[in-house]
Amino acid sequence: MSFPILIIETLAGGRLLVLALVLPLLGALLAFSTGGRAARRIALVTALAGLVVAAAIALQLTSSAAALDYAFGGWAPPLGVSLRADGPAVMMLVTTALVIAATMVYAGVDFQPAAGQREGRSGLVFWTLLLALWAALNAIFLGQDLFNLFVALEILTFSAVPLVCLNGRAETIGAALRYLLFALLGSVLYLLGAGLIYGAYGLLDLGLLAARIQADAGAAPPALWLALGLMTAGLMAKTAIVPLHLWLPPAHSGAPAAASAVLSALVVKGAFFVLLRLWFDLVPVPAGWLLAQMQGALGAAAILLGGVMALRQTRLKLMVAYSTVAQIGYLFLIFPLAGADAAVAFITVGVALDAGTAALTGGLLQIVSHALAKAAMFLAAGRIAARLGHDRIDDLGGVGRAMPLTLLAFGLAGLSLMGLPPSGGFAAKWLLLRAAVETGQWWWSLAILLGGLLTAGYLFRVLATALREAPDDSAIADARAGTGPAAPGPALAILLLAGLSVLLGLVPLGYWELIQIGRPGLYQPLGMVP
Amino acid sequence: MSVLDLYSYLLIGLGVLFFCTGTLGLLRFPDALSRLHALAKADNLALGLVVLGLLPQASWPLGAMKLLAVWLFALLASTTVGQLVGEAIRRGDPFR
Amino acid sequence: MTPTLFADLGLLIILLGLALLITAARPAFIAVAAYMAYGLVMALAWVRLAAVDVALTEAAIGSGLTGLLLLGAVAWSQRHTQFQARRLGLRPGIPRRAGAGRGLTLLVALACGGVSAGLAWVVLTLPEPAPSQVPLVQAALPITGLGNPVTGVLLVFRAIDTLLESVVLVFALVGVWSLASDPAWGGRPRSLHVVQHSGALVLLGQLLPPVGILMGLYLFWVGADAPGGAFQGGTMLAAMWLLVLSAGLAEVPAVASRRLRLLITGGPLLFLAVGFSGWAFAAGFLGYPPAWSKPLILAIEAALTLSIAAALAMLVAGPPERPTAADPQPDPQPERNQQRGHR
Amino acid sequence: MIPAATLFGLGAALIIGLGLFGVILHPEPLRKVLAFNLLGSGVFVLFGVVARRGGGRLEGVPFGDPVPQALIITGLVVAFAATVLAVALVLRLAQADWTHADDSHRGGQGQVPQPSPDAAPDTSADLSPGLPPDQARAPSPRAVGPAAASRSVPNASPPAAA
Repeated sequence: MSFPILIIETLAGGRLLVLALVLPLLGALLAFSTGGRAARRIALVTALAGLVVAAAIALQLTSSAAALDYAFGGWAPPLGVSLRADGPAVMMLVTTALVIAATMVYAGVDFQPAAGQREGRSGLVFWTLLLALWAALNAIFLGQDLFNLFVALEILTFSAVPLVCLNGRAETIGAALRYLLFALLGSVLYLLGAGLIYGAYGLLDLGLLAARIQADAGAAPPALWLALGLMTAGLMAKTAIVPLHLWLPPAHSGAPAAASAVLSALVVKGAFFVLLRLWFDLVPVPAGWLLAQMQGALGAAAILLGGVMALRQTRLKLMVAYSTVAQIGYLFLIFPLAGADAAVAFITVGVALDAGTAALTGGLLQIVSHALAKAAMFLAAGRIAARLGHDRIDDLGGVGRAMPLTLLAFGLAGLSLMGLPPSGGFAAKWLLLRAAVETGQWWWSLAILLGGLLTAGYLFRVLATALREAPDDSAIADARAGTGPAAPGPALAILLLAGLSVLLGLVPLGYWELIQIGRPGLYQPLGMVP
Repeated sequence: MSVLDLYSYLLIGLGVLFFCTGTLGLLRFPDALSRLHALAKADNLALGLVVLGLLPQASWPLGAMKLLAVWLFALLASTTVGQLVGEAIRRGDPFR
Repeated sequence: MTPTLFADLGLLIILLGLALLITAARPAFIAVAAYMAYGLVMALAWVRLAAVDVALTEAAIGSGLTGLLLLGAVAWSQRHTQFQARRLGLRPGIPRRAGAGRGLTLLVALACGGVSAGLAWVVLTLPEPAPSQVPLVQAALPITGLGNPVTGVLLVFRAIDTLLESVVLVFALVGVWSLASDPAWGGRPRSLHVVQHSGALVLLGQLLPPVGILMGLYLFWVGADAPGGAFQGGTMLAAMWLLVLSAGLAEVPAVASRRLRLLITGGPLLFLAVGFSGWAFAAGFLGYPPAWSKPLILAIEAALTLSIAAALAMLVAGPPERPTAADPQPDPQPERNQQRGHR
Repeated sequence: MIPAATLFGLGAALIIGLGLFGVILHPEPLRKVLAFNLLGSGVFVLFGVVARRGGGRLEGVPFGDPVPQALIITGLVVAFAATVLAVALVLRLAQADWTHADDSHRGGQGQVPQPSPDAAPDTSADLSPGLPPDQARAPSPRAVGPAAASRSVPNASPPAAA
């Protein structure tokens, strides 16, 4: 086995990848060291720069139709560490930048220090760790090295956990501790797997490993299978798939709304994305058929259990958190569906798809649309709670009158979660459904449909209550009387996220060919039907 | 086996013997203060013997000086820790 | 059986025994003490595995700092529980939590045993000859001007991991600080100086730091060519600082201190700056121009050593608890008085 | 004959199993953290075994593959950071459990203020449905009144490293 040691730096597009990773990191370090009111300004500037970088990467990718690569310091893998932006990675980069920027607009002056104070605790922590979290997510989406991904996952954990208990109440601290223990267990299992893979192959780079594994197909060493099993278990704990979901609802509902939005929309997806990389880039899914079926079963269980639990909640934020448990379930259907016989093809809205591609595309669309919708929903719930002073679902009467924009955003986001046309959630679930039907695995379609009904159930309950008139003695009457014209920024940010999650469904399906960029070999490319 | 090797074996063996004595004291003495006593006295002596035994085997002068420094620091540390534990016992801290 | 294998087996049996004690010992204090001993024995095991750099890190961080931290935590929670229980007139003593049921215990034990068995099987079936990157590192190391291959991997080939790792410490510190109460924000962490008049500790705090600091700097300096480096040296410096703090010879800095924060972020920031300069002068981000690589690496390591030392010490010191306004008085100790009164 | 590296590898497998057991089942959070460290240490030893196997001997002196060794050093530092954060949370939780009445407006406005009078007796109930009994909760001293609790805050400064 011989590898080149040094490679020449690739085109300028590669430098953008470094910027996507390093800019938020730099922002976080600067926000921490300057502190005070400057922390927020630094975060906003970084968000702007980050949005530009993400957009530039997306442009570069679509114009060149090839993945972007970058090797740090010119050291070629396996000795060095490299980054790679393929279609899915770029989708995640752009989504993350959007959600984080909108969250920053929403958070606005919430975390500013009190008058006469140079610096407040929650402000410094929030702005610093939000940037840290962003850097970690970008590192995960772009990472090509198993150990580099481990470090990124750890940064993600360390920045997400303190956000959970930002308000310092006992129950949120308990939730944060539980979250940390689950996440740490997940990381350590992942690291163990990475070590076994290095022991078997002497490599950590995903691309090189994939080539090796496919080269000696059928003769994979036991180390690989044990490693994949351990890593999958660890990442599933971090993704909060049933039955490892217990940490999620208290953590996501206890955090301040701005943090909840990011945690639910993005952080769990970070771990899931690594899972996708393992099963789609490292080993082709059909190799682990039984495991894929089991993952699908957990996904279906999550859809149903999460839906039922959400239906039973009396608190809005807790309901939204359980809805995350359910929506993550859909993601795990990718494994059995994309792993099925890839030769099955069908034609839909002008595009010929094989079932595997349809499932993968549907899954990635689900990630993006859920990220946008769930962020919008948590932020809307946060605004409602802040205005009312509580978030009891039964006492939401009058919200529709008092905060129409916020409720509209909540409803639009709900559309996407339920999977009603024309939302992005609809496109995602429809593709999954078609893949299930076409590959003869009808039982998964049952879970998808039932899940949609449950989602409709708990969301209509909220909307129906909110549209009722408020009783005179309720908090809403006081709230309506007491508040002046609020700044439009937060409401618009929420509406933007919710609107995007719906508009996603109107993008022609052919455009999602983007997802296939930089992913040669594993799947047949999409073909346009004239 | 040269005379120096024999000397090393002898001193290190003696050191190990003292280590064992100290541990025996730690396990069998009735109260914390006497256990501390057994450890502090016997172990420091044992470590000293082992270091003396290793001196002819070490490179001269750097290795030998490092060995002596190790002993010196271990003495310093165990003395301080002995004092601190003793004080804690007298104060009645929860650790006993 | 060769003598060395016999020694390895002995080492392993001690390690396993301590691991059992860590998991099964009832009093938390014994478990932590066993963990510290485990760390020291593990350092020996690292030497046996021909990983001296790791041995140094294990002894310093794995056993030393982690042990210190856990020991402090156990001491505090026992004292705290007893104190609160007495104050409320409850029976003193630590309430035992209900463990898991027998069925669940058995299930988990079986699963863990399965993992162990699977790992053992994998260890026995790892490919022979073992794949490794030794030839690559040997070929590339001369370009870096370094003599220690581990430092080469940490600061040149996988520099991005090391950069992220140094940043991890900063974010973990933000996380720990975030647990402060709002009024205490900007203030100082609890004083580490708990033992009121201990001449021995003060003497140690005066005698040891000069030597310890010298050793810390030596560890960093020698890291380029021999076992050692920023993490080992930084931990040594942190330990010395913590010693001085707990002897009461210096005051813990306030978390609002700009100087402290710059000290903590200085290493990663310099690392980033050098990384960017790679675009202009070298093969790319985090690359070094060949002629300059060793001095640049040493500069980064120097800054990292200081940053790591500050971050580690502040991590052990914990979240801020004392507003700076109430600074001059020493920490009130009503808790201890209370205990005395009850005895 | 078993080479030393394999011997340590088998030991690491056992240590990992023990650590895993402790992390999952130990009822006390501090002990979970301790078990997590044990588990991590087992994982690092496995990396060390891989490194040793990939190394060799140079002029009689054994050496290992420097790549996994560097990864262990990074991993040790990251594990330490994780331990510190976990310990800080455990201590803060123990403190907060005795003073849980003291939860006025901290943090940003995004939070949901709890209607404390009715929720105070057992705030965990509505937040953690279906949690197994072994979840990390310190003893809940229901008898603590707000007045008594707030008094205890300054006294309760966490630990000093011994």
